[in-house]
Amino acid sequence: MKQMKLFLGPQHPGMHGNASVHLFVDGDIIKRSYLLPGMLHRGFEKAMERKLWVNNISLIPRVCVPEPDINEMAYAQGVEKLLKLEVPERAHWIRMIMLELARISAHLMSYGGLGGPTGHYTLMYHAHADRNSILDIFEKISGARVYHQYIVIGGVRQDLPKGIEKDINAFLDDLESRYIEYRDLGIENPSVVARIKDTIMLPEEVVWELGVTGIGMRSAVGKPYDLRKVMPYARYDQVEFEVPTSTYSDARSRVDIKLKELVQSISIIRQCLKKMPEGPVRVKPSRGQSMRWTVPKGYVYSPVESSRGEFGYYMVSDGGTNPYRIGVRGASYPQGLLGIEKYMPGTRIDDCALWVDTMGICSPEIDR
Amino acid sequence: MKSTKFSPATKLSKAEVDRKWWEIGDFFRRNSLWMLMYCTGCCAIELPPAMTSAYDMERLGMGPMATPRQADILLVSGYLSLKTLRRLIYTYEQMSEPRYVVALGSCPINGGIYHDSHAVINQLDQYIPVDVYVAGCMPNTESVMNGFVDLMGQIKNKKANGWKHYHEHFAWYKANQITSLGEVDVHDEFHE
Amino acid sequence: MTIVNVLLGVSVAFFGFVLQTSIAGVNRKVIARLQKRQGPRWYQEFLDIFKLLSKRSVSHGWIFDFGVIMALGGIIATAMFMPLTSTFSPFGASDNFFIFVYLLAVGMLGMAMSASGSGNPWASIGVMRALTTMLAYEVPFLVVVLTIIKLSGSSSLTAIQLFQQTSGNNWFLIALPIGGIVGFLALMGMLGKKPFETYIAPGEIASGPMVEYGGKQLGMLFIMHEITVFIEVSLFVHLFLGGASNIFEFLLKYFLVYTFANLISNVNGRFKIDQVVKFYYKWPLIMAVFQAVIAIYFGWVI
Amino acid sequence: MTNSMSNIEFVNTLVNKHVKPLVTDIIDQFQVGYVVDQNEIHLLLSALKNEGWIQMSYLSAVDWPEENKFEVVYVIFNWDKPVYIQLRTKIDRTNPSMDSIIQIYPGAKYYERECHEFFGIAFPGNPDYEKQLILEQWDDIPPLRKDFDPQAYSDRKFPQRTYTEDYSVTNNEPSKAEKRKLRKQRAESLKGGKKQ
Repeated sequence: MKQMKLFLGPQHPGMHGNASVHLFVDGDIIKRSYLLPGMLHRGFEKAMERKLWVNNISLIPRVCVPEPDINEMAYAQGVEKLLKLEVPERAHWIRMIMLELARISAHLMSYGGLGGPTGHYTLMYHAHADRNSILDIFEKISGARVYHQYIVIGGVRQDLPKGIEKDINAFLDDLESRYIEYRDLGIENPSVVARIKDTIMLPEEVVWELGVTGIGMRSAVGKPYDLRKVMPYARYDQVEFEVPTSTYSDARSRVDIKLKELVQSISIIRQCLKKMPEGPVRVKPSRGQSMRWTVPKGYVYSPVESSRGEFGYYMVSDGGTNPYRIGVRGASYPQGLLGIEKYMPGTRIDDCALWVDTMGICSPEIDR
Repeated sequence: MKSTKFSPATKLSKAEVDRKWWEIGDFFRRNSLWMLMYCTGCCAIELPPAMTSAYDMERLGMGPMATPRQADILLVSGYLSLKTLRRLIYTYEQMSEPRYVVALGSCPINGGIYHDSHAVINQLDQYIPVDVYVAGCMPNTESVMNGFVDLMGQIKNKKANGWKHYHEHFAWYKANQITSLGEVDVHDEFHE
Repeated sequence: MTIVNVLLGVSVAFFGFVLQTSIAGVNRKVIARLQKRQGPRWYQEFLDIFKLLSKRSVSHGWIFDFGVIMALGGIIATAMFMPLTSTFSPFGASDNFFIFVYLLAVGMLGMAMSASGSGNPWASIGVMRALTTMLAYEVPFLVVVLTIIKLSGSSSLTAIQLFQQTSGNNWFLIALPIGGIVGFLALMGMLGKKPFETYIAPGEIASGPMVEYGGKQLGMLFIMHEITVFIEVSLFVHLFLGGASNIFEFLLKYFLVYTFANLISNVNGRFKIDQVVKFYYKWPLIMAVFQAVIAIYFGWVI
Repeated sequence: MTNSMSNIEFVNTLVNKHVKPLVTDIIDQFQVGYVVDQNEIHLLLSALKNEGWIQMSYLSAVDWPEENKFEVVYVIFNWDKPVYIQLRTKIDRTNPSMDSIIQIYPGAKYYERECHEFFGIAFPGNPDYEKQLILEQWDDIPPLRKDFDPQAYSDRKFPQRTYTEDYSVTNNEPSKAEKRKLRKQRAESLKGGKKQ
C-alpha cells in the first residue's frame, strides 16, 4: 500500500512549539518519521559571541521558553567556574528556590499539555491556572513573569522581597492539597490511562543509544541518575529529596514520575525556606565597570538538571570581554531528533502528539 | 411632521446597502474572533494564561482554532525566523477573509533583541500587513488581552484593513518576500 | 402531506436550531465553571455561526460545496419529522424511528463526501474515523431500540411516547435500565462527546473532516451540527425518557440530557479509534443483547 | 560518588594508559578536559565508553581562524562515576574533515549534522551529514565561523524599520540640569500631601 505523507506541525494544535514532524503513514501506523527543526532558529550561539559577558544575561533566558531559569543557572554557574568565584551562601539557596519553582511550573505545564493530545481540556485549564500563580510569585520576586534575569553572575540580582515566604508557602499548600485531585483528573482517569498505558515505550537500551537524560532515562533505568544527586550543584547536597524512578517506561510512568518530582520539588522549596541563612546575595565577579568585565581563558561545560534532562552550556573564553564561543546542549536534543527518526515509527497517528509531549521535547532548545 | 429618527431612508444606493451589511458583519466578527493556534515564537508562552482560567479569553468570544481556514486572527507570537516566515505567509494566504494579524512582542516591530541575527527578520509589516502590534519582551498577559480589545475597536472603526491592503499592494509585498527569502515556496523534502 | 405539514416541519427544524444553539451556549458557561473560568456569553454560539456566514470562503471544487448543502438539507429534512411532544408532530404518525436512522445518514454522507472532496489527508482520516465510529455505536443502539419497538408494539416515536406515558408503564430508561445505559453511551458517541470524540480530535488530526472548511461552508456545517444534536438528543428523550406531554417538559428533559452528556465529556480524555470500536462491540453490545433477551423472552421489565 | 577527587585520578590514569594527552586541564572535581591528537579520538572514545562513559552529552566545534584550525569538542559523561570528560582536538580549517563517531555513539548523528551545517566540517562515516537541518536555503558561509558577520547579513537581506525623526530629536527638550530642576520642583510640590 502506498504511504501517505502527513505533516504534524508547524501549525497543528497537537504540536508543542514551532516544529514539524513529518509522518509517512500506512493506514494509521507510522512507517517513517522525521523532525523538521529550525523554525525557531535565532542564531543564539552567534549572538552570544557578539555580546559582552554581562549582556548575555538578558539573552540567555530566551533559549528555552517554558523553563528559562535553568539557562540563567547554567550560564552563571559556568562563568563562575571560569572565574573561580565563590557565590554567597544565601544566593545558593535563593537560586534553588527559583529553580525548583521553575521546575514545578514546567512540570505543571507539561502535565497540562497532556490535556491537548488526549482532549482532556479540563486538566489543561486546571494545570495552567496553578502555573499562573507561580508566574505571579516570580513577578513578585524578580519583576517579570517569564524571563526573570534573576540569577546573574555572582549570585542573584537582588534579595527576596519581604513576605514572599508566605506567598510561596500558601501556594505550595494549595498545590499539595490538590495533588490527589490532579492524579484523579489525569493519570488515574480511565479514559486517559487507556491512551497512555503500555504505549510509547522507551526501553533501557534505547536510552543509552540515544543519550536520553532526565525523566526519560530515570523512568527506564530505575536508578537515581539525577544531576542534583550525582554531582550536586548549588546546595542540593544539603537538602533531602528522593529521585523517583521506575524500570518500565511507558507514557504513563513518565507522567507519573513527573508528578512525583513535583512533590519532591515542593519539599525542597520548604527546606530551602527553612534553612536559608541571612547575608549578602551577590558579589561582583570582577573589578571595575560591568561593561569591561573580562573572564579568564578556559573551557568549561556547565550542566544543570532541567525538567527534561541534562541542560548544559559549553563555554570557551579567550580572556576577553566577550565570550569566544558558547554552545548550548538542549535537553531534548537526543529524543527530539534521533528519537523521532528511529523510535517513533511503529506507533500510531494518535500517539504522535503524545510522543512529543511525554518525551519532553522543547523545540526552542533544539533550534537555538 | 415626519420623525427623522425612525423614517426609513427612501432609496439606498447599492454601496450604502453593502456598507450596512458590512457593519452588521463587523458586529459579529469583532465579537467572535477565532485565533489560529500557531505558536511562532516565545511570546506564545503568555497565551496559555490568556486562554485559560487566569484571564479567560473566551469571555470576549475568542478561542483557539485548529486550522487556518477556520481562523480569523493570525497571531505572530514573537520573532520570526526565515523558515517560519515561509510557512507563515503560506498560512496567511490560506485564511479566509476578512483576516487580521496581531503581532506580539518587540521582535516583529524592529527585530528586538535579535536585530542583528542572521536568521530572524526585522520588520514583519514588510511581508504581511499587521493590524495590531503589542510591544514588550515579553508582553504581559494583560497587554496581550488589551491588544485583542484594540483589534475589536479597530474592526468597529473599520481600521483593520490589512487584508485589503495585502490585495491592493500584493506586488510590493511579494517583492519584499522574495528579496528576503529568495524563494517563498515551502520545500519540506529535505530529509529524503 | 400538505403545505401546512411542510411549514410545521421547517419551523421544527428552525426551533431545533435555535434551541440547541442557545443550550450549547449555556452549556459553554456551565463547562467554563467546571474549568474555573467565567465562560462566554450565552448567545456566543449564535455570534460564531453568523460570523462564519459573514466571511468570505474558498471553494475546493463543486463536490466540496454540494456536499455541504446536501448535509444541511438532509439534516433539515430529518428534523422536519421530529415530534416535539406526544401531541405535536409535524407529519402526524409518519415519525417512524427508521426515518431518522435513514435520513441522518444522508446528512452524514453529505459531509463525508464534501470533506473527501477537499483533498486534505487529515480530512480523509477524519471521515474514515467518523464512519467507523458511526458503525460502532449504531449496532448496540439499534438492538436496544428494537427491544423498545418490540415492547411498545410500534416504531412511531409518538406511539412510543404515549406507551411510556400511559399509567402502569415506566420510562424505558427505568424499565430497561441496562438498555438505558447502552442508549446513553451510544448518544455520547453520536454527539461526538469525549471519550468517543475521535473524529474531530484537534490534538491529533487537526479537527478532522472540518480541516479545510472556512467561512460560509463552516457556518453551514455548524448549523447542521446543531440540528443533528437536536435530533439525537430529542430521540433519546422520546425513546428513553418518556417523551414529553408539553413543550416545557421537553425543554427540561432536553437540557438535562445534553448537560449531563457534556459534563461527562469534559472530565474525560478521548480514546483511540480502535479502542472506541472495541469498546462499543464489547460491553454495550453484550449488554444490549442481554437486555433484549431478558426483556423479550423472559418479560422481565420493571 | 563519595570520594570525587579519586574519580578524576581514575580518569587520568585511564586516559594516560591509552593515549598521551597533549594538555590535561582539570576544571573541578566533576570535570576534566584533554587535548588529544585527531587520530586518537576514536580509540580514546571507545575505551572510555567501555569503562562506563556511555552518555555523549555534547559535540561541537570552536573556530580559531588565527591558527587556521577548528577545534572539535566531545563531552561525555558517566553516571556512576560522575566526571564529565571534554575531549578536544584541533583539525585543519581549510579543508576540515573529522571521522564520524556514530559507530561509537549513535546519538552523535544529529550533532555532527548540525556541526557540519554551522561550521562546514565534513564527517565522513555519517550517512546524512551533508543534508541541511536547521537552516533553510542558506546562501552564505557557515554562520558560526568567526569570519561571518550576522549584522552585515541581516542588513543586506532584511529591511530595517526607519523611524520618523520625532523619536530621536532632542534639541527642543530641556537640558539635563533643567530637567533635574523640574523634577525637584515636582517632588517638592508633592511633599506633605498639601496643595500649594
